[in-house]
Amino acid sequence: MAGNEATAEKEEFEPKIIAFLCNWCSYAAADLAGSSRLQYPTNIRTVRIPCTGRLNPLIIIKTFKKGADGILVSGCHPGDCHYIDGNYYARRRFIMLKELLEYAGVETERLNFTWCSAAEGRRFASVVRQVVDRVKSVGPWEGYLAADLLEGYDIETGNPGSTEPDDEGGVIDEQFL
Amino acid sequence: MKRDDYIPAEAEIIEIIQETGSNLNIKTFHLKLTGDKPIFDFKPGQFLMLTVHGVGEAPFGLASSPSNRDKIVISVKETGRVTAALHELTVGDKVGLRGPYGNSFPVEEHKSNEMIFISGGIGLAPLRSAIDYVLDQDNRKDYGRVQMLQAFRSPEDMLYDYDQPRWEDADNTEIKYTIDKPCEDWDHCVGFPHNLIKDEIECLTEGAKYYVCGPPIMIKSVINELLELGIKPKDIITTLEMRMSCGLGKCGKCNIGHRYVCKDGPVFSYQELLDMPDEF
Amino acid sequence: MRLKKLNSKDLIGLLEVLFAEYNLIAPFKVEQGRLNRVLYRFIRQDTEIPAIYLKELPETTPKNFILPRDERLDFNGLEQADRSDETRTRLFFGVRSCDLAAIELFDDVFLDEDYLDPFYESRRKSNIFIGYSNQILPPNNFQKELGIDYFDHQLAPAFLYEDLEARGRDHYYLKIKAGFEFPGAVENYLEELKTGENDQLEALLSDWEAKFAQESEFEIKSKLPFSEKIAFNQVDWQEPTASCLGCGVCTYYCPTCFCFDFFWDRSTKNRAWDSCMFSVFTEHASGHNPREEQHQRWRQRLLHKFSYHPQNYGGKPGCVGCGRCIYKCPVNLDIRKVIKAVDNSLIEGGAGQ
Amino acid sequence: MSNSYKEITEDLQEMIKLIYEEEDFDQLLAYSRGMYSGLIEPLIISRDSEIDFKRIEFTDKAYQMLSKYLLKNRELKQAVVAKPCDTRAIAFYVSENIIDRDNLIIIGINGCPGIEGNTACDECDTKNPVIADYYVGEPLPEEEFAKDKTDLKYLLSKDKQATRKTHYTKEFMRCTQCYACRDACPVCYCDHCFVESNQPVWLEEGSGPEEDMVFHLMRTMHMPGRCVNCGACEMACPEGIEMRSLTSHLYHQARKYFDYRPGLSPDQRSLFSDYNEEDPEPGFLQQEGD
Repeated sequence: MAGNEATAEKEEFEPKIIAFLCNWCSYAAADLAGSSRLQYPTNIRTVRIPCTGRLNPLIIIKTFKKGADGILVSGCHPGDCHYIDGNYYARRRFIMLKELLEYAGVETERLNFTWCSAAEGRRFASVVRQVVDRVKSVGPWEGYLAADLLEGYDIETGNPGSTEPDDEGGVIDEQFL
Repeated sequence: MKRDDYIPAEAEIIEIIQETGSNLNIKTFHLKLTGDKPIFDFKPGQFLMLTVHGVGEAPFGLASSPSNRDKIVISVKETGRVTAALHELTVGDKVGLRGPYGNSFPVEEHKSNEMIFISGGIGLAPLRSAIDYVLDQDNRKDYGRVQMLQAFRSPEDMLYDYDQPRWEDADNTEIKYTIDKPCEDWDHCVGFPHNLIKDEIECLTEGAKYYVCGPPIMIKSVINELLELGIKPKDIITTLEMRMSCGLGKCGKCNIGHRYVCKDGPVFSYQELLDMPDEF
Repeated sequence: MRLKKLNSKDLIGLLEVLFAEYNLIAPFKVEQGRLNRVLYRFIRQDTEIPAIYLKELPETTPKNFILPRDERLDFNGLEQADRSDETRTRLFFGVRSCDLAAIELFDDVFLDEDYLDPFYESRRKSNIFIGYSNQILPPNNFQKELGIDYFDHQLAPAFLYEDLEARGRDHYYLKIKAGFEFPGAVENYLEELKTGENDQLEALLSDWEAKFAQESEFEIKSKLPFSEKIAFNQVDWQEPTASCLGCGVCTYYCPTCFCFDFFWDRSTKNRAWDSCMFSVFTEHASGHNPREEQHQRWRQRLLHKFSYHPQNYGGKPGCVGCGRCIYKCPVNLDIRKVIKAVDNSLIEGGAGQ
Repeated sequence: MSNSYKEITEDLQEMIKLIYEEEDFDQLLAYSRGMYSGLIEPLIISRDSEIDFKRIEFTDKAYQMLSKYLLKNRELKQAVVAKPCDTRAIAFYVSENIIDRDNLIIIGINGCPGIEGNTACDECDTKNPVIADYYVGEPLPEEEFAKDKTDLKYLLSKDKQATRKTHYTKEFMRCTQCYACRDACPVCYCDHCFVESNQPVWLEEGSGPEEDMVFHLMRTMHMPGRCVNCGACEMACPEGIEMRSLTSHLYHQARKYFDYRPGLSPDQRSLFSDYNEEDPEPGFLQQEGD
């Protein structure tokens, strides 16, 4: 019984995905997908950035903290960047950011990078579908921390009451329920 | 015994006046406590802590005279997070208000003296409370001549132009305005206040009190100039601006030596400042 | 004043009775990351009592419970707390005399009549502190120099002394001051002292004190409060504090540091610890900062404890000499080295005597 | 054969006596024992105040990174005792034009015996100074950094993601955001740190546990191509939080993807201020079927 209840819950789960699109290529591709009536899921909320090179990785870390279920970053193909090498610099940062977040416990399906030129409206639509499915497969965002451990957190003394094996949890602070 | 001193009372913005042009954004806010609660009584030179809900809290000098019972007036320059959020608010928005805090200008004690007010930019706001108190009809006769030297960066950075006519034709009162750099159709003085005191203000070394407020460097340079003109340290009064959180001398941010600017100040005579360490 | 003796088993029995009666808080040795630390903890069930660890000075102090690191200023929550009296009194077991002196300092600051802090008051009023001492002087302790008695403090109605070398019933002495009663059931764990044994404890404490005297050769010659003028003008603050990184750990672990800041979590106003060692502590929105350099912040921290606080609070020192700031500091910067630098200048400046 | 602390201490005392005679400089950075506490602390002493060479020491507790203090007075000519990881940080400063090489007299410690309790020393890949003017101790053969060493050595590599998430939750719940890790780190040298910026607000005030995690993630994101894997962050943490695995992981991934290790030479370009057309794109969404 629990099985399909979980999938039912997944069915209704409509992930909130923030898409950082580079103004010269991917934003235009999204525009093209729209003007040529291509159907693609409506989960993405677009943020226009001048170039992927302008996207500070801290913004992505904060976007997850603010509750995004998934993030898509799309820019011009390497070599076509309007600013010559913005995407080259961005690429190294994104590789490192993806490694960091995956290592710290954020599922890899949540953070997606790709290149999409202004003419690839169709490809953009399929990328969005792909990202929505990937994020749906890992469920809603529950925060960077393992929520079950937070019960024991005792804000008063700052001692993590419940992390001791024989401890069931310190003073529960309603601030965090 | 004050118990609820950290929790602000609810106040409402009833009027906003855009004082200056956009590059140096200063607005004056008129506030009154919601539910028509009476305004707390205060003395000129005291300050209040204003909370912008969900953003933060900051100290602002009271710019209105205590005899004005129906509203509280503060002037705010947009510099940090709280002031920027405050500048976004519109008439009718609610803010938190607590106070009054600090000591006050020694206006009672300085009765029967000449009063000289030297201000730099937003430093005019706290002085305005003392100016309006002195020029109030039933106080005016207690004081001698009033001279004012108000320095601004440029003509469109001037504050309280709606008060200037009232100040100008108050009896036995002269006002001089100055800006940093000359610009066309400006016929008042030009230059920094400390260079103009000698010839714009008639300085008496007896029976005259000097109220100085502005950016820290301006306060220091004007005080040095006054001392050179023979003014005694006890006759020079200034009000200091420090970073504050509690306003009650507990949170440890605003101290100069062992004295707290929020509790033992913000108004100090230069005599007191002399035996305080140079840490402001 | 009554003196009792008890062995370890009796102590556990005594604690079980206290656990039934009060909200018991005691120090535990906990393994966290690569550190073995002694921290105060609420005791949730009596099976934890044997794990109580009193031997070493705890890293945290009752300050974490009375002036917590993070506190929601929930004023109406306070109203209910005042009215409902079922919140059990809290009993801190095993508090050192230097930490008790720190709590007394907080009371001076937060319970002064004209600005009574309601939040501090509600956390402070229903607390009992049972003191503790043994013959090991905590590392880097210099509380003697600030006139704090090793073995007693007036905030503690009862004091426990542990003689680590003695066995059986001579292991623990419990001094219960007049006017304080333990719950009745405690009596059967306490053995009444036979006649002539009272001075046995006195003798023990005095040779502990003699031992401590040789161990700490640090000495403050000038009387408190240090003169602000000389400290500001004649002391080279740069050289002794050059290795400070400005991380503020010393103020987080200092039992007497109480500077705080407000912050907003959505619309509720909160209070959290702040530190004068942080660069933004006194930074104005305009960017002007009266204390730009780290040595100026060190000057503030040291003089607040040794000059400003004594001037504002009747000569009482703002530091209790517990030594935590020394071994918790990532670069082990020793506050005694800086005190010495100021002390020497004061003596040269003639204001020392 | 690694040098004993005693040998290094004696060599250092001799070397510094020599330098006092031969070189002129404004300030010396070394280690010595606290007058009262007996604990190892950085000794920062100006050239003209008298110095007792016997007090200079190097022990297994000397984890503080003296290279960090070079930044505090860059215009002075400074002599610094440098562990190999210190020299990498110094090489990084010079490569980023933060400090002028001629202002430095570097006394490198060869064959560093490591710091007690510092997990970074277990996976140390620079036993000898990268740049130095004077050397103490016998150099150790540099262990060629085997490929598998990158995956095995650092802490939580093989565990499942869920265990790492639990580990970091437990660790960062203790974080009081005192920023000792940032302040101890030799390659954290910004004038205005993102932590203290309030326009924009990167870190909401208040120390809820999730905000602590966000702080550590953001701090770690500054580290690729800078972190020299010295472990000072973890050693400085008053709460004993294990957070070095985050930066260490990125250190090893930078080796894997770009064969890049920071601070190897003074004229090296930093990782993020350079690129290569053929950089790999692991995990990027490629074409349709990806």
